[in-house]
Order: sequence, then structure tokens, then C-alpha cells
Amino acid sequence: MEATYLKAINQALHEEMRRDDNVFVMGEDVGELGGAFKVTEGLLEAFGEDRVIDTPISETLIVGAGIGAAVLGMRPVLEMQFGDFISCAFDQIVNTAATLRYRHGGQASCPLVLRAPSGAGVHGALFHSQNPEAWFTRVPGLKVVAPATPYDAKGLLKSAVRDDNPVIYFEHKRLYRSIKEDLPEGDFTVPIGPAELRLEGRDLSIITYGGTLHQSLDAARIVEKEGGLKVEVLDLRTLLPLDREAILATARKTGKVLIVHEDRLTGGIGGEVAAIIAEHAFDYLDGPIRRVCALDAHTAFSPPLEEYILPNTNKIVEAIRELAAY
Amino acid sequence: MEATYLKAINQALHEEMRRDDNVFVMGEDVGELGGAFKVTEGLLEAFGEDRVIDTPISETLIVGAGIGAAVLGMRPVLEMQFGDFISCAFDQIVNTAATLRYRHGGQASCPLVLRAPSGAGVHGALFHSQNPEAWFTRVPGLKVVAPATPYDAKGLLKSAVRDDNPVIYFEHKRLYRSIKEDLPEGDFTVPIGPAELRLEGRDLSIITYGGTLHQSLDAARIVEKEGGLKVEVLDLRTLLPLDREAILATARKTGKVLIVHEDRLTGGIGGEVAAIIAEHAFDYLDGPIRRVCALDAHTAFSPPLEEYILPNTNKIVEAIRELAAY
Amino acid sequence: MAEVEGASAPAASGASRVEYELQLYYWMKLIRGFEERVSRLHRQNKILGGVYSGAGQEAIVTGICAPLQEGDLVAPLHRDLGVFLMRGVDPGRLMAQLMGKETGLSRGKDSFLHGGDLEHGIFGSTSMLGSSLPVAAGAALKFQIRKEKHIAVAFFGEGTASRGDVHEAMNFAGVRKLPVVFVCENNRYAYSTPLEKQMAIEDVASRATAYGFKGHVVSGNDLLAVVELSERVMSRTREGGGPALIECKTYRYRGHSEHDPALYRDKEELVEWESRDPIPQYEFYLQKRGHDLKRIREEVDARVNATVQGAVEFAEQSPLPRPEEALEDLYAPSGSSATAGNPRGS
Amino acid sequence: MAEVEGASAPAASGASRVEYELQLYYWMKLIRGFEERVSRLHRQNKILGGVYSGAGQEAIVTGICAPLQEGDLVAPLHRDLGVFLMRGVDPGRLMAQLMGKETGLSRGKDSFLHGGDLEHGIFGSTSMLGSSLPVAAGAALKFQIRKEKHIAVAFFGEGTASRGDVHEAMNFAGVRKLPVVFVCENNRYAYSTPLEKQMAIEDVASRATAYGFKGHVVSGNDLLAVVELSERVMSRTREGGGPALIECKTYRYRGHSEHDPALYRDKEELVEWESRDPIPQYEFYLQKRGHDLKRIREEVDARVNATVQGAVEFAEQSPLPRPEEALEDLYAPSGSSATAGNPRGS
Ligand SMILES: Cc1ncc(C[n+]2csc(CCOP(=O)(O)OP(=O)(O)O)c2C)c(N)n1
Ligand SMILES: Cc1ncc(C[n+]2csc(CCOP(=O)(O)OP(=O)(O)O)c2C)c(N)n1
Ligand SMILES: [Mg+2]
Ligand SMILES: [Mg+2]
Repeated sequence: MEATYLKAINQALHEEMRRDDNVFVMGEDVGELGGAFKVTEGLLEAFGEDRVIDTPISETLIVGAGIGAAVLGMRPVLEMQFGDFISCAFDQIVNTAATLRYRHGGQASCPLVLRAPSGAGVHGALFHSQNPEAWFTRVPGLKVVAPATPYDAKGLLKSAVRDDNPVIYFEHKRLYRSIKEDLPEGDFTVPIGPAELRLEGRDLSIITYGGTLHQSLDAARIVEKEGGLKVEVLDLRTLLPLDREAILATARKTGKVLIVHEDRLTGGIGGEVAAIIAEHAFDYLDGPIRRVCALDAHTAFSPPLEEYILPNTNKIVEAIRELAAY
Repeated sequence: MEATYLKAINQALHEEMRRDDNVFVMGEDVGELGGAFKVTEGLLEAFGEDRVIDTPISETLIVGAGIGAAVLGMRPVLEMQFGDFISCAFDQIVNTAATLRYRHGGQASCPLVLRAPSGAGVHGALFHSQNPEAWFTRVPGLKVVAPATPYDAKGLLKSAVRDDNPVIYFEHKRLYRSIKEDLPEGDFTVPIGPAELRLEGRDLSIITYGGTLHQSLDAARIVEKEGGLKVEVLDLRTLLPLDREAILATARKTGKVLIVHEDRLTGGIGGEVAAIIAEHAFDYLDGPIRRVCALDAHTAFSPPLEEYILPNTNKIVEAIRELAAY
Repeated sequence: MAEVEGASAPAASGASRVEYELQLYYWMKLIRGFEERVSRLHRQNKILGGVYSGAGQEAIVTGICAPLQEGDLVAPLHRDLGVFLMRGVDPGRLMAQLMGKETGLSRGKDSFLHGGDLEHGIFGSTSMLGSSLPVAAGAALKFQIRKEKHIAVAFFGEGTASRGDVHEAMNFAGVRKLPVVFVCENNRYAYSTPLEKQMAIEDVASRATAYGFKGHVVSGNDLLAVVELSERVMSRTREGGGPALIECKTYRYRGHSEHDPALYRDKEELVEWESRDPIPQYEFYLQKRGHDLKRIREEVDARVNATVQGAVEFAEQSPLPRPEEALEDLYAPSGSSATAGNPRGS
Repeated sequence: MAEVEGASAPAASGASRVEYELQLYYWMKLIRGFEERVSRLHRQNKILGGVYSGAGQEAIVTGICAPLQEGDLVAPLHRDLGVFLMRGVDPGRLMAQLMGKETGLSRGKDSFLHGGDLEHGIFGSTSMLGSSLPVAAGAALKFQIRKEKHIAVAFFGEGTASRGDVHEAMNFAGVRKLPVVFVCENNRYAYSTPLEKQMAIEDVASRATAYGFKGHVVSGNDLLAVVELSERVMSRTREGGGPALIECKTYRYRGHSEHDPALYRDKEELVEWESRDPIPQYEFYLQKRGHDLKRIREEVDARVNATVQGAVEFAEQSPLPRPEEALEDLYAPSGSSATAGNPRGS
């Protein structure tokens, strides 16, 4: 059955709530409204007010209370109305949740999912366009995922709900209604951890995730058409822990690596990926490791500015050409 | 006159408050107590209650109110009692302060300093040992400094106070009383931006900052003594913006780079530094870029655990030997 | 417990008072007219991104801003477009801001009301609700330290009242007796979330006592009442009387944003509140005061139309920013105003 | 406004009540004895890191924890070591926790009281003051959703009351009428910061009304009063009566931490409060109830000494963790308990 990225998330929520009555949903306007993006639509009708909880505007409370319920065996799926507001719950995530098991001598766990609609390209400006993932990928105790397709969106959310650790789930707003995919009937999951090779190639590797996967694939097709270049495209999917083996395998295979993400260049995950390759696949490299990312600015509002800041297919094509020619 | 790292910071505060009566200090227990570490000692007596302000336990308020005063021309120097609690003020820093000028069309500025005692190695455990710097080095609009010597501590703090942008100033707790230096009489500053070459070498470069500078220098001396290896040591000092030229210059000169920091490996600043080198000095590299950092865990309390997690001179020596032999 | 404060005639009187009252009418109508145009421009795709209408709540902004003086600092929230107009921001620049034009307050950097204008004493708030209250407290701290007779004003919704930032700001304001006035626009909804899911009490104002200052409740649709109260409260705060909280009971006419049909609300409720519209209420008052309402209304409508039309034309004719400007205004030139302090000693 | 609640004899009576009252005495003495030993061990460098003494405040922990039941969840803060003892955590494991030993609650991972023990219904709080209150609200939410007759209890200091987390937690608790009791230990100082710099009101308890529930004030040095109040309040909360806030007025004997000589405090003040020490007060009560105090005191002292000594010996003999364990317990094995839910469907 064909489903949009948004619908896939919604389906995963319905199915997981049906499967396990420890699962409940909590956030601002997730009930009758079905969330600002309609991701939680229908849940209130199906599962009632005890399992679909509208909260006050209190991000710290949302995460903190989620933790309190989770240590007692519930499986909360929490929503930040926009991923940008995750900054308001920062302490609870990086300190209370991430250290919980460690502090309790391994005798407690914190099985919660924090859904955060993130990403730019929708005229969201400074506070509705952020890509906060790299704030969390440096925090042991957390897992971080960022699906790029409806299949992964559904499968990774199911895995996240079933995982006994706090998982931050970044869903890209621009993908909600812009991509569709046939999903298999019945239950399926996508494991947290492994990256996925989206396109096999031999000349150059693109390592990416989330919103820029599609631009990367487009760029790969363009350069193949125009010059026969075979670009390999690796979709990280899980950002913590990183799939080091897959990263190193593609780097060793092609010898040329282009890292692409919508998050800013400086301090984005690309730096970590580049460092892993520069340490562990150095001998295989045939050229510099390049990055195409958002420029080091806030995501400005006005279209010419936003366009200038964000990565896009053209910028990726350009970088592929340069790197291939190296 | 000889001064400890702590005393150097204290002197800078006294002198800047004397120089400019827009400068004021605000935080928890900064007044009569002189702060948890005595960094603000004597300020209350010298400048009175209007300029040395004890706040309630409200990190968000401290930073938010600092912003409000700063946009009106004051120059607040704010203190987090421990850098770890910066997580409680996260939103104000990364969203209100960092975007302020951008949002106001360049017609406003936010000249505040946020002092954050950070770092491990003092049995501080999970919540009194953190190195939060990399959360902020990915945020345009902020500046981030991390002095490693009394001279830099004083000079960078003075520059930070005089800077018209929000500057996060990480001072390493372990250095407070453990290092001393002769400081020149009179006013001097250390500019925000440039890294400092602490040791010239030719065989290998260590790029580091903060607490691990001293361990790196020790390690460099050890390997020189034992085998004549000439290690170059670059102290970043400013973490945002990074001194790309100095980073690339040392990498091109020696061809072998070891990045050392006390912050964790994954998501630490080392990844960004490695990526810059792997992109812009690739042709000069004679070996993999290596990193010696804290392991990817929280900073555990029990001495054997803490020691295992943190970088130290031995681990650096080890890595130098391996990389030199590459 | 705070009680609803009754409306009474404004304190001053005479010719200047009459003019002032007519000016209030103009402001309220300008805000409504401007915002209606904004909604339309949004439907026409000439304004992108989120648009949040303050329709129905105009009397609050008008009444709160009327007694403000130059040098005061105001932090408006997403529904307070009127603050910009009342503080003297050029309507054309404001419209340009909403359209992301180079001539807008943020030069196209941020959307809608997140561009501030310190020249007119407006702090541009982020989207993170409540985060502007600590900032307002800090501005008030500056006024206090410097012994300036200014006040800071922070607007917030009843939903925003649930944020921790609001608590920290009010507590600090109480401790230091800061010259800050917190203004809660209680329109009974936060997006789809009704009051009773937001708090277990009826009046946000009653929280002021938890911080050692006074909370006031007023009908936010009664311009006279709001003005009278804000004049009184602000002059007390300005004279060193410490912080205050004013809660204005009101109702949001439109959806949360222009994207929101607001199906979660009872239609009856909307009709009921529309019958308390602040504009006819105030028109009735003007009539009672002996004004020729028909004439005044025509005059004011014409002025409003001209102003709004002028603003739209200015904004539409303004250029978009150049792409490379995306990298400007991130940082102040280092130390550019460091010498603007009061250097002492060597 | 909350008033100070008077002490009265505990509700139940008879033989079991007598035993219970003696047990309370033992607990209070055990807490004091244990903490005194901790301070000494810290001076001897056998306990590293920050050590925060609850000396002078023992009646609070004792009185609050006494009515708790198995399955309730408590989030103690840094001065609430007694919570661990009263909830049945093995004193040896607790001492091992403080010494960073393998047998400690966190297996050496965290220091002092940040190790939790869910088996005994103790959530280990982080250092970030106030952050445990939302967690306690969430535990209470679970009890509510599951219709379990349990309660959550969160301790916090009057300084911590200034944090935004506290506000968000209490507001939510009020809205949902959660079974949670917030316990404020108002010892008049937060590190060096006195009450009047922390808040502009006298009673933290009076804030409860801002969230739609009741605040109670009690002398935290009067064990009987605390017990009586907590029994009453908790059984009401347990039966669905919603949240409550109990404020215990008390005083911190020692410095903020063992490193702090607390020179910022008036010595007179300390003497005054020492004269209200909870232990002699309670001893006087026991005597009035006809007990042979001398005998009881000797017995209890001996038991306390033996327990503390045993704990120290256990802890000292326990091994330190192996270095490589630093990388253990960061993650739960993926999905290890995922099937512990209630699988429905296929
Ligand atoms: C911290 C934070 N959380 C959530 C949001 C999303 N959001 C924007 S407006 C709004 C409702 C605000 O309600 P209220 O404060 O009552 O103001 P109103 O919109 O009714 O004027 C929400 C939830 C936000 N902007 N910031
Ligand atoms: C968020 C946060 N800010 C600051 C601190 C540092 N700190 C630890 S205890 C303390 C004082 C706490 O005072 P109070 O809540 O009254 O508890 P008490 O120590 O008096 O029992 C402070 C400021 C902290 N642990 N967490
Ligand atoms: Mg509202
Ligand atoms: Mg206290």
C-alpha cells in the first residue's frame, strides 16, 4: 500500500500502540488536533485520552515526565511540536535520560522515543528549520535516527518504540508529503544501527542522511547521465551509533568521499564521519574528503537567502564533478 | 607578578569592571561567597551589589536577563556555577543570544560573556566534569574560547568582555590552582581567534586546547627525550571561530596530525578539525589523522573508571609513537 | 486573588485627552486593518511562512502600549504585530519584514515578528515561547542598575505561562523588584489546547502573588479598561513600585495560524466573543462622548487604508536581499562598541 | 496562604503505633549517625567528590518516607541520603556507592546520591536541581494511567524552587491531578544565597495555589508534625485527591558541602536552630509517652553504630570497579524488555 512519509509515521504509531499498551503518546496538541502536522491523527479516537496526552507548553515537562513513566515500564512516544523546541528540553534529554541507566548501575532503563520534526526548505526561518541532530549524536546513552524514506520512517519508528533506550527520532518536515512509497503489509522493522546503501557505485561515495538523500540520488543520476560517473550513495539512517563499517567500506571502495547534509557544515555530523574515514581508511583515499552542507549561518527566511544557505542538487553535482576530477 | 589560572581570571574581572562600568557580574553565589571556586572573590566589596548580582537558581534567567541587559548596552559577565548546568540555559544561548543580531538586521548586539567552569579529573563525576564546548561551536553567532594558561585566561577574558558578541568562556577547573605563570603588569588582551603554537616541531603535530594542552606538552617532551621526535603543539584557544590557517599550516608542515581533547571522541571538536584537514591539507598528509580523547562514555566517578575514560600523558605518548612510526 | 478591574474614564481629560482617545481608536483600527491585509497577502502567497493573527485582541496591544515612553523596552510575541505599529515602526518596513524583503527589520533574515527594532524599543522574540520574559527582566535590571525611569514590558499567552522561563523571570523580577510589567493575553487557547488543559486555575494573574507582586485581571476587549489599568500599573512600576502582571481576558478570532481552520473550537464560542468585539465597544464609547462616529470612522478607515496600502506598495517594491547577505549580520564587528562604555582608569 | 500545621499525636494508636514511633526514632538516629560518619570519611579522603550533609533535616526525610508504600517512587535530592536508608537500601551498598565501589548502587559510575535504586523505588536524580520534579510527575502519570494506588514523591530545596522545571512539573501535576507529593525542604539557604534573594515570598507552599492544589507548611524539625501531615496528605493523594506540596521549615547545620565553612551565615542563627534539633525534640516526646529514654537511646545508638560500622566495613572491603566497566551500562541491550509489554494483535 502506498504511503507518504507522514502516513508511514502515523501507521507506525497506530500499530505500536495497538501492539503494546505500554506505548502512549504525549506532547502539545497531539490529541484532538492530531499534532501540528497531523502525524498523530486518529490516535485519540483509537486509544483515548489516557494514551494520547495533550500537555501544557512545557517541553522540559514533556521529556521529564516521559522519563518518569519510562523507568516504570511505559513506552512514551513524545513529540516536540517542532524539532527546534528541543532546545527547551535539552537538559532532560542529555542529562536525565542519557545518563539514567549508567547512574543506576545498569538496573534501570529509559525506553522513550522523542519525535522531532526537523529540517529546512519550507520557509520556516530561524526557529522552524533547525537540524538539531548533532547536539545529540555526541551524547552516549542516546540513540539518534533520521529516516529518509517512508519505509525507514515506519520501520525505524517501530524499532525505536521497542528499543529500551532513549531514541531521538528526527523526521524531516519537507519529506512529510513530498515522498511516497509502497509499504509491505504487516509488521516490519528497520534495525537501529545499520546504514543502507541506496545506490551502488565505484567512482565516488556520497554519505548522507535525511532530507539530502533525495538530492544526493538526483545528483548521482545527473552525473551518471552526463559523464558515466558511478556514484555510490550511503544513507546513514542511524546517526548514533554510526555504522562505521558501512562508512569505511564505501570509503575504501571508491577512495573518494563526499559528505552531504542539510545541517550546517561546522559541527555537523559530517565532521565526525570525515574524521572516522581520515583515521581508519586513510590509505584508501584518492582525494580530499569533501562536505556539502548548509553554510555556517542560521536558516534565514527570505527565499534567496535560504536557497543560498542550504545544500541542493546543483551544489552536490558541482562537488561531485570537482572531486571526481581530482 | 605570578598568578594562578584562577587568579588571572579574577584579575581580569576586577580590571574590566574598573575600566568600564557597563560590566557587571551575575550568577549564583557570585557575591559574598565569591563563587563556588572563588573566581569572583572581592568583586562585591569592590563594586557593590548593583554590579555583583546573586541570582536565584535559575540558569535560564541568568542568561536571558544577561541578554536583556546586553542589548541595552551593558556588558554582563554571567557565571554558570558549573559548566554542566549550561544545559539548563541551552535555549537562551543557542536561540536567543546566538541569533539576536541576525534577527535584528544587524541593528543590535549582544555583548555578553558566559563563564563556564568545565572539565574533568577532579572526581566530579557525571555532572561536575562535563566538557560542553562542542554543543556551542556549531552555533553561528556565538564565539567560544577555552584558555589553557593564566596569561590566556586573563587576556581572553578581557577580549571576551570587550567583544560585542556573546562569548562562551570555558575555564578548566583542574587548572584553577594547578598552574601558575608570571603575568605582565598593566592591561593586555589575547585576541579571540588566533591559535597559539606552544611548541615548534617537524615530525608530527598535536592540535589541542584547554586541559589537555599540558598533557600534550608533557608527552611531546617525553618522546623528544626518548627518541628525538620533534612534536609541534598547537593550542587552539578559540574554538569558534577555529583558526583554520594555523590548523592547516601545522598539518601541512608535519604531515601527521594527532588531535587531543578531554571532551569525548564522538562529536568532539576533533572531528571538525580532522575534517578541515582532510579536506584542505589532504595532499600533505603522511598518515591517518588520529584522535586521543575521552572515551565515549559519561565521566564516571570511581577513580579507575575516570582514569580509563580520560586522556592522559601516557595515552598521548602512545599515540605519538604509533603515528610517528606510520 | 485578582479580580476583574472595572473600566472607568481615563485619568486625564480635556482637549489632549480627546485627541489621545481618538488616536487610540486609530491605532486599534490600524492594527485590525493591517492584520486583515496580512491574512489576505498570506492567502495570495505574498507572505510565506507562519502568520499569526491578533484579530480580536487589538485592544490589548493598544491599551498596553499607549502609556509607554521612549526608552522603554517591549518584547512582543507572535500575535502582537500591533506593538510594532504603535511604537512607531514604519508600516512599510514592517510589511517588508513579513515579506522577507531587504527593507524589513531583519533584512529578510527572519520571518514574521521575529525581527526586532531596538531603535523603537522592540526586542524581537524568538519562537521559543516564554524565552522573552527573562530578557525583559534583564532589560528592567539595566533600568534599575542605571536608575533610569524606564520599564520593560513582556507579552505572553496563557499557554506560554506554562513554560519554565516564565517562572524564572517572574521570580527574579519579584526578588529584585524590577521595573517590568508582564502582560498575559489569555485568549483561552494555545493552538488547539484549551485553558483547562493548560492550567488548573482560572486566572494566570493569580500567580503573581507566588512571586511577591500584584496580578490584575481586565477585560482585554475593553480598550478603556485596558488603558486605564495599564496607565495606573505602569506609572507605579515606573516609579519604583516593582513588577506587575496584567492578565487580559480575550479570544482569538482566527485559527492558531493562517493554516489552521480551528475545527477544535465550538462555533458558538466564537460568535459569543465576536459580540464582544473591542472596536464597536470603543466606538460606542466615542459616541457617548459626543463624537460624530460616522465621520470619524470614515476618516480613520481612509487613513488606515492609505497607510496599509502604502505599506504594501513599499514592501512589494522593495528588493529581496542578495543571496550573499545570508552571511552578514551574524557577528558584530569585534569590539565595535567596546569603547562606547564609560572607560575609567587607564 | 498556607499556615503552619500544628503537630498532633499520630492517628493510629496501640502497640503497633508504639513500635512504629520507636522505629521512627531509630531511623532519624540512623540517618544522623550515617551522615556523621560520611562527613568523617570525607575528611579522611575515603569519600571523594562532593558530600552534602542533611544534618538538622533528618525529621523531614523520616517523616515523609514513613508512610510510603512499596511501589511508590521517590526522587531524593542531594541532602536526602536518609531516603535510601528508609526505603530499605542496604546500608553497605549505600556506603559503597559513596566510595565509588563496584558494589554501590551505580557500580562506581556516579558519585554520592546520583545513583538510584528502582528496586527500592528510588529515582537517582541528576545534579541539575529541579530536574527530578518532571520525572516524578511522569511516574505519577504512570500510576494514574494504570490506575495503581501509588504515589510519587519529589524532594527539593527552597533554592531549587526557582528553577523552571519545578514550575512545569507542578503545573502539569495540577492539570492532571496527578498522585504526586512535592516536598520542599526550606532550610533558608541555597549554598550561600539566603531566602530573600531566592524569592520575594515567605512560603514556597503558597505557590501550590498557583497550580490548583494545596500547599502545607510544617516545622521540619518536628518529626511528629511531619509524620502526621505526610500521612494525611499522602493518603489523600493516594486516594485520588491530586497533588500536594509540603513545605518543611528547617535549617542546614553544616556548610553547603563539606568543602564549605559557610562563613556567610550568622553564627547566632545556627545556634538558634540547633536548639530546635529534631532529635531531642522527639526524645522529649518519647519520654512523655512513658518510654525509658536512656535505655532506648543506648539501644538505638548501639544498633546505629553497628549498622554504620557494618556498612563502612562492607564498603571498604568492596572492590573498585574494573576500568573497562566504564563502558558498561551505557545502553540497555536493544529491545531486551520490549516483549515485557502486553503484546496484543498478531
Ligand atoms: C517553546 C515552544 N513550544 C511550542 C511552540 C509552538 N507554539 C507556537 S504558538 C503556540 C501556542 C501558544 O499559545 P499561547 O501562549 O496561549 O498564545 P496564543 O497563540 O494563544 O496567542 C505553540 C504551542 C513554541 N513556539 N515554543
Ligand atoms: C541547575 C543547577 N544549578 C546550580 C546547581 C549548584 N548547586 C548545587 S546545590 C545548590 C543549592 C541548592 O539549594 P536548595 O535547593 O535550597 O537546597 P539545599 O542545598 O539548601 O538543600 C546549588 C546552587 C545545581 N546543582 N543545579
Ligand atoms: Mg492563548
Ligand atoms: Mg536550601
